[in-house]
Amino acid sequence: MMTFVNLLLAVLLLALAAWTTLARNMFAAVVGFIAYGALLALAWVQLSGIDIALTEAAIGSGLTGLLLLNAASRLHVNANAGGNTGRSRLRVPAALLSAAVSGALMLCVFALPETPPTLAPDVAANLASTEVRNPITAVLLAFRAMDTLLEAIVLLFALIGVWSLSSDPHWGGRPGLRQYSEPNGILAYTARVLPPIGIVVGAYIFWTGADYPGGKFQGATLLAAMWLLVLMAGLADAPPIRRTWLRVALVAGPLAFIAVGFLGLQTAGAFLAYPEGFVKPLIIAIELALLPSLTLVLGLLLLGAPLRGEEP
Amino acid sequence: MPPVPEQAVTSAGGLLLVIAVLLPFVGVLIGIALRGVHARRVALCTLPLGLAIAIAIAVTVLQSGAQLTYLLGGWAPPLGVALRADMAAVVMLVVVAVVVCGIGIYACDDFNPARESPGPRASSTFWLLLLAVWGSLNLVFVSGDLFTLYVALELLTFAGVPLVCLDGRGDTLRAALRYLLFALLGSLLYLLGAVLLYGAYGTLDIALLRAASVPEPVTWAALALATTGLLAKTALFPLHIWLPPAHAGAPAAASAVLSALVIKGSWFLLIRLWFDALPGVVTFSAAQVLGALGAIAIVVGSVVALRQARLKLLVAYSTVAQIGYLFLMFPLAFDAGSNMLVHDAALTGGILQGISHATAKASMFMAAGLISAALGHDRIADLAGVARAMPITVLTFAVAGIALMGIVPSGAYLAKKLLLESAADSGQWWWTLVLQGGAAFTAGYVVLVLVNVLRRPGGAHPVIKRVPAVSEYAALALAVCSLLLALAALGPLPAHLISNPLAAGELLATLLVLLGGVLLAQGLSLHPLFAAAPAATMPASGLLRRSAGATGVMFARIDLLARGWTVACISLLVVALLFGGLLFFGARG
Amino acid sequence: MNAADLFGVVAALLVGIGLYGLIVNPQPLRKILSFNVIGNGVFLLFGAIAYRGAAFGLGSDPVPQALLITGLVVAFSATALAVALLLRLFEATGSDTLSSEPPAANPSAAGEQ
Amino acid sequence: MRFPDTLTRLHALTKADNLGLGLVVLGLVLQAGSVAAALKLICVWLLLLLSGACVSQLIARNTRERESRP
Repeated sequence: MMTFVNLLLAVLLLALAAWTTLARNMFAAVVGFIAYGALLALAWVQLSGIDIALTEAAIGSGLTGLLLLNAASRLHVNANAGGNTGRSRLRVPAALLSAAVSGALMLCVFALPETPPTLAPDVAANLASTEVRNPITAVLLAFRAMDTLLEAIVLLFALIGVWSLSSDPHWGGRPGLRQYSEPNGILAYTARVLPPIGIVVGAYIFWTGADYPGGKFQGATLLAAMWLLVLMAGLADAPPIRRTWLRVALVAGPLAFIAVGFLGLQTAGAFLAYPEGFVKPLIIAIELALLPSLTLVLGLLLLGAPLRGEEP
Repeated sequence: MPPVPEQAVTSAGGLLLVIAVLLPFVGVLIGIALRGVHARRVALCTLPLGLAIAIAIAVTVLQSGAQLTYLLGGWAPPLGVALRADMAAVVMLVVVAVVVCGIGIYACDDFNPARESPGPRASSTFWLLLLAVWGSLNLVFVSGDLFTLYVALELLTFAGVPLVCLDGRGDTLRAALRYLLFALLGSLLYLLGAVLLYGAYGTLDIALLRAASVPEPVTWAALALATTGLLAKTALFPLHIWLPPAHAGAPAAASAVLSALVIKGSWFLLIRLWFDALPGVVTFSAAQVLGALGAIAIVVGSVVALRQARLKLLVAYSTVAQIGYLFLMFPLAFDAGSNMLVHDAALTGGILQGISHATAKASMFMAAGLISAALGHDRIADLAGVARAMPITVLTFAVAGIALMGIVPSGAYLAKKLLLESAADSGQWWWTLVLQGGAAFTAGYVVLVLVNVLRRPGGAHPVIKRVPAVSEYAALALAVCSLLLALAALGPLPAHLISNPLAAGELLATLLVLLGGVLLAQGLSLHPLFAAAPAATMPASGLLRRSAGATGVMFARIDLLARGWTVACISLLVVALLFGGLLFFGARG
Repeated sequence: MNAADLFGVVAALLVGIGLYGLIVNPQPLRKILSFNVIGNGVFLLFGAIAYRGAAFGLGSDPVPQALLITGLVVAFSATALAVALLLRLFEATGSDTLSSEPPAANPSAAGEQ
Repeated sequence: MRFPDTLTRLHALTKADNLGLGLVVLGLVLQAGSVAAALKLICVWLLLLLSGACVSQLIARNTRERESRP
């Protein structure tokens, strides 16, 4: 039964991936990609990665899909723009080489060692000392906390890059296009009803992350989605990026993370170490500090470069 | 200095590594929070602090004689992440700090938010990106974990791409998008390699991988994929798709960052991978092919550089050639006895080559930028009279050129010496030809530019705008640094490498290189070097010059073809499969 | 065939499909989509490797799983930057192709005299 | 093609969405270990009902506007 479900998933995934790459219409390709992301989340469940499934659904399929859909609609690309001539003779070598790489990888999959090397025992042995019960949270915020810190910085760097793409007159202005919708329409209605629920769910996902699948990224994505929904319905406008509160809120999370790291130097003898007995509270404090920063940065990355000046 | 796997404890002073990485990042964060005018101030405060920390790390490592290690969070690998600084990392940390400071001083006036010209967007963003590049590079140098290195590479890419299109013109935006997409493909291939290594050995720590890795199919595939990905990010020919157009339009300071610093990140990671993580997996033929790609890059890059009409593009193509130079150490460091790559004179030479390129190329781009800013254009044929108007800048260009050529006492000279010695020791005489030929090519384009700037101006004074003196001196200082690197390196290196520059043998070698350069420039450049009226079109005179011209056009075509997206991606996959095959069959044979 | 091997093979195929799309699709947005497909392939391979390493009551090796979350976020950042760049390019030039070279960078243009 | 235009396709989709999912949730509720889990499942269903209704409204409106344009 399990094998059958997996096989079905595998076939569907490959079919949708092929559709995404080969479909003639841009919109169809993007929609295919979103469906593909949702299936991928199921595949992660099958590989017992509930945390990854949540992240994939939220970021990989959800936010990325939204980003691409928005781009496709702004480019309003006609379906067959790519029918240019000279390249067709390179299609065959491209296909052959891609297939060769694929084949080599497949051989690698079967050439992996019989007894798989794993760090699971190490994690299990040290999990108790981190006071959290979700092993992935332990890896993300204790054993390899540096990667998580860098990941927050990656997002900020991408945001600097995106903002630097505004045109000079709009520098410092509001990102994205102003959205209008009927004040009593269904979208505005949803944008009023859904966010309170979304915020509760997002906070729940965030809170439960210490012990069960979930965490700051998945929670932040939900919160960002609620913010974007409100913006989409035209109930509020994105803040101009020159606002000091916005900029301070963006960097507060990572700075707090670094501060806790140096606190560990004093109290536990190493950067990013936590004193015994305070591990869980500190981890939750870091996540709590990161949550608003991540929510903002995810939302702002989706909105893109500033496109408008200071107009109301 | 090979990393010692047992050394899984934090060493005294190891915290400096954490600070070296985090200081620029904190600078970026504060810069974001304060925005605008303050970004420049924050950056200028961070520069000396970062330099001081880099020097402190160097002093600590030199005093203790062992590498620095820091276990983040107190967790030892494989569960945790370790930061390590061996001699190579220390050298890179210091040189990058010096170059960043030089670029910072140079750009002080260009990217002043109070001024009108580039606008507040470009000027505040530039400073954030400069710090971002710096922090990411420091992370690349000291991180001991392949996944953290992946994140570092991506940080470097995200910081580098916006630098390309700071001016927001369509051409540069297109170049930036090409760069981003190609670099992302490169990092994915690298990540794929790292993933396979984890699957095979259950760790991503470089020191642990060194102990655990054995030559087997998964490891070969991983090495081939990761190598190809890193070559794409380093822009080694034929994977230089993004490099020339990116430099053509970027501001000079940004070009200096991209050419001198950003590509060094992936290059250094390649050294880590080949020399430190998987030295026993590498085969002789794979190392030869990596060197051969370098040799091709030297020839194609140099010929195309000589064919350029614009100074900035000439310098950009010379970067394509110099990148090739950086890969010649791989075949030379292969030890046939133990069948692995070893840390020896060739590696030292290669790293010296890398740092002298970092300093010299940064100052060359700065000089080109100053000339272009002063004249309002950078057409090589119309540079007459610049030498008299901007003597410091022309001196900078000349000094940087001499440093790149490898004339005593530059760092490149010492590097060349070391590499030539290893070539002789290992009996790989063919690399001697490449090394000397590369120097002649470098001499060629330096002479080409110098002859043009030294010309007497035909008409009015060519300079239309004054450039700030502080920028001129910053560029000169970096060039002089590059020239004097050999003296600094004398301490740890054997003294016999430096010989009297006026001895007959040395003088003859220098003259031969210069002569070769003059001949190449005369034959290949668009306008003959020594002609009365440079701007006038010359009829193709003589069979020799005509055939040289045809060769030049052919190379330009090859370059243009190689830089097409489809062809570049196909070359990428071919290179990956080639390396995979060489590793696979090389180990069997 | 167990789940790890099955999804490992799927991952390898996804990488191949994505590579092909990245090479032959002329529109940058499609290239960005293909980049995501390759990325998913790489991540899925890592997931399969993690699943092989299940031990000590953990359904899967948690270290690669944590790295995967980081990887997904990095891939999202990359996509966001690429999309922003593409939109700006479209806004500035009205076209969204990668192919046309700036004339100054074309070395053969000034080559023949 | 059984459903020629967008509106009829939406009509068909909502059946699968609302009723099908409802039945799936009902099945899961019976298997749920605790009352809290069962309540969560029902909440999920209600949320999906809400979003489904909103989205199909939006799609339908969009279609109508597009068709009324020449």
